[in-house]
Amino acid sequence: MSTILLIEQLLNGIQFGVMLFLMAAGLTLIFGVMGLINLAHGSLYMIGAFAAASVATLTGSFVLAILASVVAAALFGAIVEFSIMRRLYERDHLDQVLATFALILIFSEGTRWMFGSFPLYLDVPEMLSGTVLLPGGIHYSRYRLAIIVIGLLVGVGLYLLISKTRIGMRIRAGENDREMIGALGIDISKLYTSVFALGAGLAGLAGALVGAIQSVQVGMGEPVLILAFVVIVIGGIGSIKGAFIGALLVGVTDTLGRVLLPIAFGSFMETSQAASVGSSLSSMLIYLLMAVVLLFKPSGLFGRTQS
Amino acid sequence: DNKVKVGMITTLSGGGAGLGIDVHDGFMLAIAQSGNKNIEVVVEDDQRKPDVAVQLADQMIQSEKVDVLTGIIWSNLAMAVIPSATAQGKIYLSPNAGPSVLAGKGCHPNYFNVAWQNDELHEAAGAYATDEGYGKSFILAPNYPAGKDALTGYKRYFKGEIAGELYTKLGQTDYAAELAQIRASDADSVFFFLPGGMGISFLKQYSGSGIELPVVGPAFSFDQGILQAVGDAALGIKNTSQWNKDIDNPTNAAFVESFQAEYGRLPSLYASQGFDTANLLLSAMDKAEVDDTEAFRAALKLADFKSVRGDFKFGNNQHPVQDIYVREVIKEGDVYTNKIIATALSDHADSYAADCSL
Amino acid sequence: MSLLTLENITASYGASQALFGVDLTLDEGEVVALMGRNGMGKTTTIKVICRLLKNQSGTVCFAGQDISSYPSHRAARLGLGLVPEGRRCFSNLTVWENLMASARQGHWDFDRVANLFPRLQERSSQYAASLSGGEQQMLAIGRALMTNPRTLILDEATEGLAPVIRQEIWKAIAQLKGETGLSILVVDKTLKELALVADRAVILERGKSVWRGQFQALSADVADQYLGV
Amino acid sequence: MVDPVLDIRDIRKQFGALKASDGISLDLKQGEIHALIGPNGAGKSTLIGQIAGRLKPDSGSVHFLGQDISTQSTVQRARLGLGRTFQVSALAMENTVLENVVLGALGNRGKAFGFFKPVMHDKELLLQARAALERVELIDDEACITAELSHGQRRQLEVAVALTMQPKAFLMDEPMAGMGADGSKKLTKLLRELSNDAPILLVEHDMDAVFALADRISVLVYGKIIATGSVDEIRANPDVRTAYLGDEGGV
Amino acid sequence: MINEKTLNALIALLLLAVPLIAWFLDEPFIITLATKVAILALAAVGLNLALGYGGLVSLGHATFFGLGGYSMGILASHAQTYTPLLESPFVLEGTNSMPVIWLTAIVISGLVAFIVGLLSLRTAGVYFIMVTLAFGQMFYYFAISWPAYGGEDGLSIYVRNGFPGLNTLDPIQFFAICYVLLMLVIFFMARLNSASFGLALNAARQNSERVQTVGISPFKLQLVAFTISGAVTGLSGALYADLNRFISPTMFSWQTSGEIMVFIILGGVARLFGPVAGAAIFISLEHVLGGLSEYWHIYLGAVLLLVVLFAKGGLIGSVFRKSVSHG
Ligand SMILES: Nc1ncnc2c1ncn2[C@@H]1O[C@H](COP(=O)(O)OP(=O)(O)OP(=O)(O)O)[C@@H](O)[C@H]1O
Ligand SMILES: Nc1ncnc2c1ncn2[C@@H]1O[C@H](COP(=O)(O)OP(=O)(O)OP(=O)(O)O)[C@@H](O)[C@H]1O
Ligand SMILES: CC(C)C[C@H](N)C(=O)O
Ligand SMILES: [Mg+2]
Ligand SMILES: [Mg+2]
Repeated sequence: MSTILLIEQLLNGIQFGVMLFLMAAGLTLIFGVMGLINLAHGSLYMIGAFAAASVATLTGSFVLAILASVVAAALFGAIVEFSIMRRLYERDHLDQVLATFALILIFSEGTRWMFGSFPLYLDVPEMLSGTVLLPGGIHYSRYRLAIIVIGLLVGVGLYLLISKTRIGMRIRAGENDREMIGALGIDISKLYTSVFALGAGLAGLAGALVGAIQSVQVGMGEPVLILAFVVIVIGGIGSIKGAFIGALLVGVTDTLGRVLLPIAFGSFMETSQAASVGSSLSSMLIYLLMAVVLLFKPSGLFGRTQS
Repeated sequence: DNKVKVGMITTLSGGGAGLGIDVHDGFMLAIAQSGNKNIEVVVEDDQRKPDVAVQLADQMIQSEKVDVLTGIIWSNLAMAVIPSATAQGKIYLSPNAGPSVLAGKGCHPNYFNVAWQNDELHEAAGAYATDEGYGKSFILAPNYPAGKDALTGYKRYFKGEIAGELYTKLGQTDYAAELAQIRASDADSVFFFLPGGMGISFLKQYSGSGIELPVVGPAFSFDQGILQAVGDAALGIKNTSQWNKDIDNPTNAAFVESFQAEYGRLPSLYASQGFDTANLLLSAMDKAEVDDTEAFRAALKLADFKSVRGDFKFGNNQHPVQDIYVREVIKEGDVYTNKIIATALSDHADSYAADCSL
Repeated sequence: MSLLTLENITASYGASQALFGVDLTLDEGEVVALMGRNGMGKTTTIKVICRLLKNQSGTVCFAGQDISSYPSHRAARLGLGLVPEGRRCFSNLTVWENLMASARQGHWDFDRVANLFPRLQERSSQYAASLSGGEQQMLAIGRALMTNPRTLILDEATEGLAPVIRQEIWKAIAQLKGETGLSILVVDKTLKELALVADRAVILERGKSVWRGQFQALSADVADQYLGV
Repeated sequence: MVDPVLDIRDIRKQFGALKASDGISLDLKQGEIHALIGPNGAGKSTLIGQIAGRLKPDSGSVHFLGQDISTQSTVQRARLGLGRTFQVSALAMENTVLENVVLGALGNRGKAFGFFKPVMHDKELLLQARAALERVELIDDEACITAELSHGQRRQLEVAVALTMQPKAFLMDEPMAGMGADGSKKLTKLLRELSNDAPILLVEHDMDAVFALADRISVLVYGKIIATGSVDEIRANPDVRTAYLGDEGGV
Repeated sequence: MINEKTLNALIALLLLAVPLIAWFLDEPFIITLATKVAILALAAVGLNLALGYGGLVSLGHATFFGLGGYSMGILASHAQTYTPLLESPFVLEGTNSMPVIWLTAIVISGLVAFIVGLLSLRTAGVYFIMVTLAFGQMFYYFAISWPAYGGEDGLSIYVRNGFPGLNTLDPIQFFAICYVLLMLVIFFMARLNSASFGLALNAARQNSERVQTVGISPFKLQLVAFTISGAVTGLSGALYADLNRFISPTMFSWQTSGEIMVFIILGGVARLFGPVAGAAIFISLEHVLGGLSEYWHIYLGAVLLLVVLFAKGGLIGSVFRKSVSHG
C-alpha cells in the first residue's frame, strides 16, 4: 500500500473518530457527566435524523432541517427527563437501564408507526457536496470536512461548559450528591432537565448530520449507542478530553484495522479468505482495544480513579 | 373441506421491517384478489431474530396447526426454520431467502423457493459486467454467508479480473476507508452487495466521493423501498433483478396497478415475490387437497399460475428457472424507480441444482 | 419573631419515627447549640429544617415564611447554609470548584474563605476526594459560607479537626456572630468549646426537645442526665 | 511475644510534590496505646493506610510480629491480625448491625467460602459477634439496618467489627469522631480494656481521650514526626502547642 | 399479607401448573413457552448471582449463554454427522446426550467466566459493564465469522438431544427437565446466599474495603461468584439451544445480555425468584402483545416503563420492601 493511501486512511480514521465524537457528544453529557445510563440515546439520534429528513423534504432547506433535528430531539429529551428520568435519579442505575430500554422500544416503533418502515431521504446540501483537493492529491469530501469542523466546535464548547463554567461544576456536583447540591440552593432538577435536553439536542444534531451521508431509518441509533459508550468509557467517564481522544482512537483503530488486517492476512492466505478473516478480526478490534485499555487503566484513559 | 391454513413468519418490526412488510402486502393482495375463502393466514413478527423465528415456527406448527409456512426474509432465519419445518411434514414456500444449502444437498420435496437462489442476482451482475466489457472489478459485500455467496456468485460469471475484494462489517455505516481503497485501485468497475441501510449509506458516500467508476449490483440496494432514500446518488446505476414493474405482461401490469391502489406506493421486488408466492399456493389449492401432501406437492411443482415475471417454472430443486434482467435507476417525475434495459441471463437455473437429488 | 422557628415537629424515616415533637427557635445573630446523645434526632431535626426530610406535623418557619412545603433549594436560597454531617464534599470537584459551584454574592468570597482556612488555598486545585478528613471539614464549612447564608447550620461542626483549627473556628464563629449578624445552629460534642459561643441550647432526647434555655443555665445535672457528661 | 508488635521504618510517600510521609519511623509495643496526633492533613490517615496495606509506600518497611509485611495485601495483613477502624465508617450499609459483626467474626475464623451452611445460624459466630456488640452497647440495635443508624451509632459499630476480629494490634483512625460526650467516655474506657489484649495505634483529635489514654504520643507534622513522648512531655512541648494543641495543652 | 417465601412458592407452582394444564388441554405451544421461561429464568438466575448479590453488573453474560449454546451445537452436530470433533492428539466424538452436553457447557462457560472475571474484575462500576460487554462482542464477532459452525447463519440441530429414560421431543418431558434444573439451581443459590459466602459477597458489593479489612479477599469472592454465575448461564444456553434445536451468534449478542438483565430488573434484583418472575412476565407479555398489533413493541415498552416507575425494586421488590441498591 502506498504511503499516500496510508495517510489518507489515517485521515479517514481521524475523520471517523471525530464523527464518533459528534455522535457521542450528547451521551458524554448525559452519561459521562450526569452519570445517567441512557440507552435511549440512540433513539434521540434517530429522532433528530427523522425530524431533519421530514423538514428537509417539506422545506428543501438543510439549515432548517438541522435546526429541526436539534429542537425535536431536545424537546423529546426534556419530556423524557421531566416525566421519567427525574424519578430515577435516586434509584439504582439498573432501573435506568430498564426504563431507557423501554423507551427504545417505544421510540423505535413509534417512529415506524409515524414514518413507515422505509428509509427516508436526507442528503448533503448542494453547497457542501463534492470533494476538495487536499495537499498530496487526496480528494476529500467537503461534507465530511464540515462534520469534522462541527465536531471540533461541539467538543470545545462542551469542554468549556463542563470544566470552566459554574453550570458545569453544578452538574458534576449534582452527579456526586444530588441532595447536597440542592441543600446549597441550586435547583438541580431544572438544571438537569436543561442539560438532558442539551445532550438530547446534540444527539439529534449528530443524527441529522451523519444521517445525511448514511441511511435515515428505524434502528439507525442502536449501533451508534454501543460505539458511543465504548468511546466514552475508553476515554474515561466524565472527561470530555477523554471522550475526544477515545473517539479518535476508536476511529483510527477501526479504520486501519479494516484496511490493514486483510492485507496482512493476504500475505499468507488466499485473497478472498484473507479479506473475510481480516474483516472479522477487525470487527472485534475496537472491543479488544477497549478491553486492553481498561485492563491497564481501569478507569479509562482520562477517568479519575474511583476510590 | 380443503381449507388451508398458512403461517407467515416475517420481519415486521425494527430495521429490516420494510422487506417483510412488502412480502406480506404482496401476499395478502393476491389472497384478497383471489376471493378464495378457504385460506386463512396467521402472521407473526420474527423481529429478525432467528431464535424468535424458530419459536414462532413451533407455535404455528404445534398450536396453530398450519399446513403451509412462508414469509421468511433472511437466509439465517430461513436456515433456522425451514429444515425442521419440512422435516415435520410442513410445506414451506420461500418468498425471499434462498440459501445455497437448501438449493443443493439440503433440498427437500416440501421446500419451494419462489424468489431466487441467493447467488442468482449476483451471477447475473457478473454476466452483465462481462457483457459490458469490464476488465477489472472491485467487489465488496458484508462479512456474512449471504455476502460471501454474493461475491462467489459474481465471480462465477465475471470473466475479468478482480481488482480488490472486501468484506465489510455487517451493519457498517461508514465507508470512507473502502472508498479510498476503491479510488486507489486500478479497477474499471465496482460491484457491491449491501442490502438495506448499508447500501443507502454506501451509495450516498460513493456519489460524494468523486469516484466515477460504473457500479453494478443486485436489486437489493435498489428496490422501490429504499430508492427514495438514496435519491440522486443511485441514478443511472445498473442492477440485476428477476422482476421489474415494467415487465410486459397483463398480470404484472394489474399487480403494479392494484398494489399501488391498495397501499399507496409502488411495489418492490419483494412485494412481487410475495404476490407470486400466494398465487402459486392458490393454484395448487385448485388442484389438490392440502392433506394429500403428495398430490399437493405435485400441484405446487407444476407452478401453474400467472406470475408477474411472465412464465414461471421450477427446476428439479424446486427453485425457479427464470430470466434475470438488468435494470437502470431512473427518475419518473418525482419518483425514483427502475427500468429494464437488458436481459443478463435467460432461463437461468441456479448453480446448486445439480447437487439436489430430487 | 424569630428567624427560624420549629413548632412541634414530628418526622419519620419510612415506618420508623425519629422525631416526636421538637420545638426550637433561633433569632437573628444568635448561636444555638443543638445537643443530645447519639441517635437522639439532631441530624434529623436539621434535615427537616433544610427540607431534606419532610416533617409529618408541625411547622417550620424561616425568615417569616412557612417553608414546610418548600423544596430544599428554595429553603436554602432564603439563607440557610448547611454543613452536613459526614461533610459530603463533592469528591469529583476540586476544592475551588466545590467552593464556587454554589457561591452567591455577598460578604463571603473565595478570598475570605481562604483567609479563614489557609489550608484550602494550598489545596485549591486538588480533588476533594483526596483531602484529609479535617481538610474536608474545612471545605464543607467554607462551601456553606460561600452561599452567604443568614443562618449557618453546622452538624458536627468540628468533627475531625485539630484543636488549633477548632479554636480558630470557634473564634471565627464568635466573630461572625458579632460582625455580620449571622445566626448559627450548631451541633457539636465539645461542651466547653460550645460554651464559648452558644447563647442558648436545645437538648433532644429520643426525638423530643426536652430542655431549652440559656446555655449558661445548663447545669451539671442536666448535662449528666441528657448528655452523659 | 515479639516486641515491638508493630515496627514502622522510614516510611515515605509522596503525592505529587506533597510529602505525606516524610521518613516516618514508629513502633507499637505490647500492651500500650500509642497515640498519633497532628494537624489536619499531616499524613496520619495516609500512614495508617500504609500500615494496613491500602496504600503502598514509596519506600520504607512495615514489620508486624517480627515479620516484614511490606509486600503483603490488606487481606493478608488483616489475617495476620491487624485490625483497623476507618475515619469514615466503612460498613455494609444494607446489612443489619448483626450481619456486619458476623462478617468480622467470619473474617477472624478465616473461612468465608462456605457455600452451604446458613451463616446466621452459626452459634459460634453469633456468640462472638454479640459479645462485640455488647461491648460497644449496640446490642439492642442488632436487628437494625446499618443505614438507619445515626452517625454516632455507626462509629460504635465500626469499633465492634474490629473487635470481632480479635486482632493482635489495632489501628484506629479517629474512633471518637462523631461520638457524643458520653459515647467518647465509654469508648475511652473500652479502649483502655482493649489495650490489654492488643496494643492500639490511635489517631485522634479528641485530646481529652488522648491524654486520658495514651502511654506514648507521637506528633506528626507535614509528614514528619516532630516529637514522641509521654503525655506530659508532649503537653509541655512548645512546638507541639503551636502546631497542634493551641490552648488545649495548657489545661 | 404474604411473605416472600410464600410468593416464591406460588411462582414456582404457577410455572409448573401452567404447562401441566396446557398438557391436559393439548396446547403444546404453551408448554414450549413455559419451557422458554424456565430456561431464560435459569440464565437470569445465573446472572443474578453476579449482578444482584455480587453487584457485578455484567453486560456480557450472553458470552456464557452463547458458549453453552455452542457447546450443545458443536457436540450435537458432530454426533449428527458422525464426524469426530478432534482426531489428534486423541479422538473426541460428538454426543447427543444431554447430561454430557450440560457438563461440557458448565465447564466451558465456567472456565471462560473465570478468565473473563480474572481480567474484568480489575475494573468496577460502569467500566466493568463495558469490559464484560467487550468480551461478549468479541465472542459475537468471532461466532459470526467462524464458518465451521454456520457463521452468521447459525446451525440447526434437527433432533433434540436425548436424556436417559425420557423422550425429550415430548414438550412436557423436556419442560420437566428444564424445570427441575431451574429449581435445583435456585435451591443451590438460596443456600449459597445464606451461607458465609453469600454474606461476604453481599458485603463486598457494598463496601469492598470493609471486607478486606476483616481479612477476606473481595476479589476472590467476586471471581468465584462470577464463575458460578457464568456456568449457570452457560447451562441455560445449552438448554435454550436444545429448545430451539438451533444456535446462532445472536445468542452472543449484547441484546441477549441486555434481555437477561431486563428479566432480573423486572422481577427484582437480588431476589431469589426475581429472575423467574421477570422472565415469566416478559415472555408472557411478548406472547400476548405480539398478537395484538403490528406495533406491539410500543405497548411492551409502556408496560415496562410503568413497572420501573411504579413497582420500585421490580415486581418482587415492590411487594417486599427492603431495598437493595447497586452502583
Ligand atoms: N436513614 C434513616 N433511616 C431510618 N432511621 C434512621 C435514619 N437515619 C437516622 N435514623 C434513626 O433516627 C434516629 C435519629 O437519628 P439522627 O441521625 O437524627 O441522630 P443524631 O442525634 O444526629 O445522632 P448522632 O449524634 O449519632 O449523629 C436514630 O435512632 C436513627 O437510628
Ligand atoms: N491521593 C492523594 N492525592 C493527593 N493528595 C493526597 C492524597 N491523599 C492524601 N493527600 C493529601 O495528603 C495529606 C495527608 O492526608 P491525610 O489524610 O493522611 O491527613 P490526616 O493527617 O489524616 O488529616 P486529618 O486529621 O485531617 O484526617 C493531605 O494534605 C491530603 O490532602
Ligand atoms: C434481502 C436479501 C438481501 C436477503 C438475503 N438473502 C439474506 O439473507 O440475508
Ligand atoms: Mg447526627
Ligand atoms: Mg485522617
